Amino acid sequence: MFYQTKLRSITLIAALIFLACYASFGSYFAREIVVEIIILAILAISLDLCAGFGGMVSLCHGAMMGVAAYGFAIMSAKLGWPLFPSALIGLFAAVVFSGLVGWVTSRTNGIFFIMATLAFGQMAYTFFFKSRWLGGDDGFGGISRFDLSMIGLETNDSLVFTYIGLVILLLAYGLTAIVMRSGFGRTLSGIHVNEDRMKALGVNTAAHRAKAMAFSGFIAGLAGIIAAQHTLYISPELLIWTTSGEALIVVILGGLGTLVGPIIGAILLVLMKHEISNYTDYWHAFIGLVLIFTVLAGGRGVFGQIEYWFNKLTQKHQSTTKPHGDDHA
Amino acid sequence: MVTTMLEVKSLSKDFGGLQVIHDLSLSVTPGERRVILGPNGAGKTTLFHLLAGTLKPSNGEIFLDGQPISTYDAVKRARLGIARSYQKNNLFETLTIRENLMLAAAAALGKSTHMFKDTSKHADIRQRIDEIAEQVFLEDQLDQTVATASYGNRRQLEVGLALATRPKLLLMDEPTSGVGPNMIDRFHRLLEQLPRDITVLIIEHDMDLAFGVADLITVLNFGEKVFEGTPTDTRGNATVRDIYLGTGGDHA
Amino acid sequence: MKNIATKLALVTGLCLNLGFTMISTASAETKVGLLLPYTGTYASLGNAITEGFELAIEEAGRTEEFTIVIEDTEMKPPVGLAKARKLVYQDEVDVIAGVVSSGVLGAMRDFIHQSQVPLIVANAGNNLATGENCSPYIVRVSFSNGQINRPMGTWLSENGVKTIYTLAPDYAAGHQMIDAFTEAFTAAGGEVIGSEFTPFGQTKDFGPYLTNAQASGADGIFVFYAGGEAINFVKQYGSFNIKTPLYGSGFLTSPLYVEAEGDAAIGVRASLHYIPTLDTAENKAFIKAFQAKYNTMPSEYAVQGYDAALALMAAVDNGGVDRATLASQLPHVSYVGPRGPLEIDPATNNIVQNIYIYDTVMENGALTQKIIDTVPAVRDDVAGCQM
Amino acid sequence: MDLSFWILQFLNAMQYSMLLFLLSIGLTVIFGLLHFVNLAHASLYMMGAYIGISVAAMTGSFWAAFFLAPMFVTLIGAVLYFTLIDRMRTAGPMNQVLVTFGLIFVFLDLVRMGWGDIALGLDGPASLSGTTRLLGVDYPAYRLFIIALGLGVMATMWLVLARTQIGAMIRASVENTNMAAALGINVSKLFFLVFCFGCALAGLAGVAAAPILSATTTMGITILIPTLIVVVIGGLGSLEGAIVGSVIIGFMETFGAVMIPSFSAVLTYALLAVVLIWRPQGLIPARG
Repeated sequence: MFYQTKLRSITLIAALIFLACYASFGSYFAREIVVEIIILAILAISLDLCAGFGGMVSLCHGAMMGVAAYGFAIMSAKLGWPLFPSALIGLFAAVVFSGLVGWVTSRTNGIFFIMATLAFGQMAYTFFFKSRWLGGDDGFGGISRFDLSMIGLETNDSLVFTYIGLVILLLAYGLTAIVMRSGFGRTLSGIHVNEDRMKALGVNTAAHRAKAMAFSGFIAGLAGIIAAQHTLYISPELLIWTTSGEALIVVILGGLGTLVGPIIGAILLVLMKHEISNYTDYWHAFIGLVLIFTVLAGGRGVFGQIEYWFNKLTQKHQSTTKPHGDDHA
Repeated sequence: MVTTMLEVKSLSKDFGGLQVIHDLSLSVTPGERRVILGPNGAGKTTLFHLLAGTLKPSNGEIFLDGQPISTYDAVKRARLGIARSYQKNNLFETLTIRENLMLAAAAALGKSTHMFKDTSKHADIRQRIDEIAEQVFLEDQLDQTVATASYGNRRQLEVGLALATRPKLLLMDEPTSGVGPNMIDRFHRLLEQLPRDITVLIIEHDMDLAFGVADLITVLNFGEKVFEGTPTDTRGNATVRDIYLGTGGDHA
Repeated sequence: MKNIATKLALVTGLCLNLGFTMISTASAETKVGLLLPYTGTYASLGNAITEGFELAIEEAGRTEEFTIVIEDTEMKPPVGLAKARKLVYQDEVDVIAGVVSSGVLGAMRDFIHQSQVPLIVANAGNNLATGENCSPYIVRVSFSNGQINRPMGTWLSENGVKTIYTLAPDYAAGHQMIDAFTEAFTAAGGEVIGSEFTPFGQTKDFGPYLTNAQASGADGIFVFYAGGEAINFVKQYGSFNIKTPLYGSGFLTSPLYVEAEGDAAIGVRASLHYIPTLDTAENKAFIKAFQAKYNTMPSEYAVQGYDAALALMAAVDNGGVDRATLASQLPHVSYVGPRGPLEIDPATNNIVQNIYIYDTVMENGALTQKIIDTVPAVRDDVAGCQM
Repeated sequence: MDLSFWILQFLNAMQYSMLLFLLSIGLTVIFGLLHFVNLAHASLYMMGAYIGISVAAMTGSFWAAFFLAPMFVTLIGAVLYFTLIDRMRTAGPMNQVLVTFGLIFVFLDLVRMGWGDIALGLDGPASLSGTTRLLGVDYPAYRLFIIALGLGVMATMWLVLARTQIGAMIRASVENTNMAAALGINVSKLFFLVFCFGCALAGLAGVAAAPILSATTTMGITILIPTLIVVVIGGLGSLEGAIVGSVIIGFMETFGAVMIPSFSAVLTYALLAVVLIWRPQGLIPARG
């Protein structure tokens, strides 16, 4: 179950400050990296909500993000709608898509759930890939960023955009944390731990899981809107299952079921990738080895491990949702 | 006016030809404590599955408070007020006892779909947790993780989870299975202190407990009802002695 | 990767540059960003283009004059754009060269146009990039999807092929290639009697499609496939012993893959903008130099990289010293390269070049290309391009 | 579209089904017995193809590659077993998926380092280079060989499982590992043997597919999804399920490509979704 512990609050703030400093004082490319981290972190938070708390390891989170991005881009760039309503429609589309996937997959568990979400995600990917109106695999451009000039913000300035991204990351985290502390979030954890008993307590677990997916779709959708506005361009690449795979690596690397972990994981993965790719084209192998090592080291992830040591040290018995590797296949 | 809380009419269940429950009828009045007795394999737990909705009957009807519920699934029946404690612990193992009760209380109070308010700060949920903890003697163990709690405490929590939903009808499947005499005493007290607006069906092997709390006793054998009567009548009945006490005398 | 050492040296060089010689921007040096995929499906293309590019600079003895910054696009549009921004804002390059996938080009297009940094496209063939979405800052020295295939459509029809069945992967480039072919073929009097697009990246077995194509009774099958799909397609075509002749975009039997295709490639007739067996002095010299440096035959991709560098050097020679002057000089480049006479069409900024129609043949126990016809100076229409 | 057209397409479907079968049977047996979801199975398939190409290049013989490549792959599998698989057996499917997902990346780059980024081909044996007349159509002999190979492996496995002692042990262990151990079966040795056998089949599939499909660095990842779909549709861990699943996917992809090409890209995903909603445990779930 989720608790916003002091350690988590401090880590969250430290991570945000680090990102803000990195973007402000680093080179131009540092901002690009920070935005990449923000997008990946929000997507990973959304996945952590499903996988870490609900036990639903989804491979369609990229698709959830992509549906929002496409929804936003289609409404604004193709149909000429104003930006904010377009973004809302994008988010709404992601919520509907994720809710539907959640609803039809709610009876499946473990590897079957993974495969079912893979199937729906890939169907969405194929849809956009084949859509010639939307440029197929080449995607389309002409997307603009929110006009915030009335509050004095120039979103086309990369630093301003990065700061806005950080604010949205904080909002995504805050919203997810609040929901995970609510009756809804705790019940989701309960379903993960013992679905049968939850049913016996009168909870419609299938509907609950579907709602959790829909909410997760909303958070993933935020990442999608930022991604579309960041590149001002959109292509089906966003939806492909490996995007979800990458988000999963981030969650595992940072710490499953911690919400802060995904942010740490995203920072580590993106920085690692950029550092290593400066020296070798074979950074995939490195990421693979890091993933293997993380799992072999106990699967708690970097933040999860720190939290584990911290809790041991302080001897304060705080119930934290530890990684559950025991989903029934 | 409804005079029965639970009405079961010619209920049958077979698994691929094997009759587990056969033409069983029951009538339980509101507030009654009904004990179900029977040797292993008599179909007691299956009966609970049928009542709770985790199994579908092959035949027959079930009414709760006058309402036909046979077609409802477990979730819907739970919402109508049927709660169940399990013979084998079926708890939220990785969570604390408080969290377990919190989940049950949130579900019962309709708060499990609330998306924004922190459940641990809900006054009525906290009140419910405290009440139940007191009822099942777990006030001091609330922050212990279930996985590390003692077996007895887990049995208490098993009942606590069911009670936390404030059911109309409580199905208790061998609440004392595997616990020592001290603990049985506790359960005895617990049952006696339960408010009378809860109707209770208990499967119980401890005869002192069973006879002590029961208003009426129903005896099952091979899925059929073979006897029904007061504890005194049951004690004196030869058939019951034969089929139950004769074979199952070495009760836990 | 063979040139990993070079890259490492470059990267370290770059770091030093950034650290200690930030003032060097005013010197005569030209800083060029090479934006290519070095990981993922198109890594081999990225490497080939880099090899060609570096060879041209070395050959000209102008390594001192050009600082090369290498960035990996991973074949992902967002990554490509991010790296392009980095090259422009952080490395402050004067010009960018590269871009393999049309998706990456599409993602970069608006940014390039707005930031007014010249881009020399060394592969991505999307028609729109020198058509509807053209830009004075985007010059293409590789090819356009239409350019490669239109000549083949006309040529086939003129050479007695009346009906054709087409196959291509179901993605944007596949559609552009086939559309261009169909248009030209139909205009010349031919008829496309069947057409299929195969799921891109998923299709492993072309048997069902080949059987379909054969059953259509067409005079020929025209296809566009590249990379691994090209190998699979040609080999499977061969194994089915299909009598209907196979024609295609030259990527189908590119020298890069023809060895893996084996005997099945013999007799496949295709059109391409560069053939290694071109009998010109420029090409022979190029091949000799390429083989000396890399110990392998150059592919059309290597030539595209080579020409990107030649075009850049020509623009510098004509007075290009910074972003603006390079951008204005690049569209006026013309020279004779390994693939023949080249010029940039200032109306579209796409290359004007010969398209070669060739057979793959077995000679002295090795597969090689035999040119059967040359369609000179193929120029794209100004399809909606307004500079 | 005459009869011979459909016969050709039927053979195409068979050929693809058998290739999927060779891959999925190894994956499913490993799952059925070890309860291990080995995503790296697809990487072993890729290793089979690349090693096969190298062996053929060195020896000049396809058959040498055909026999040696599976052995090398088995060796790789054995190393994996002792370094990772064995210790991950009780770690839960989630961790297994993650570790073997990591392995995919490692193998991807190993292949890029060893063989480069350019797609490679492997020539089939000269004796199977032409076409053979069968059921009134000319069909590539090598493809017939793949069909025969698949059917042969299927029949052999059937016989071994039904008739031999080791087959009985495997069946017993699949149904109930604890019971098997109680009966005195050396379960861990059996696990290792079965794992090696699964790896050998993956290598065999790789080298057998190489003459039809080229070897690329992404071949492992692209075959992984269809293989997983076969196994999940059939029922994880179920031998019959793997057979049924490969035949369904093989035929559906082939005839989908012929009859409704514009949907063929999503056909398998749609089928997977439908099966998982309708029968979440697959069509023929394993007992065990």
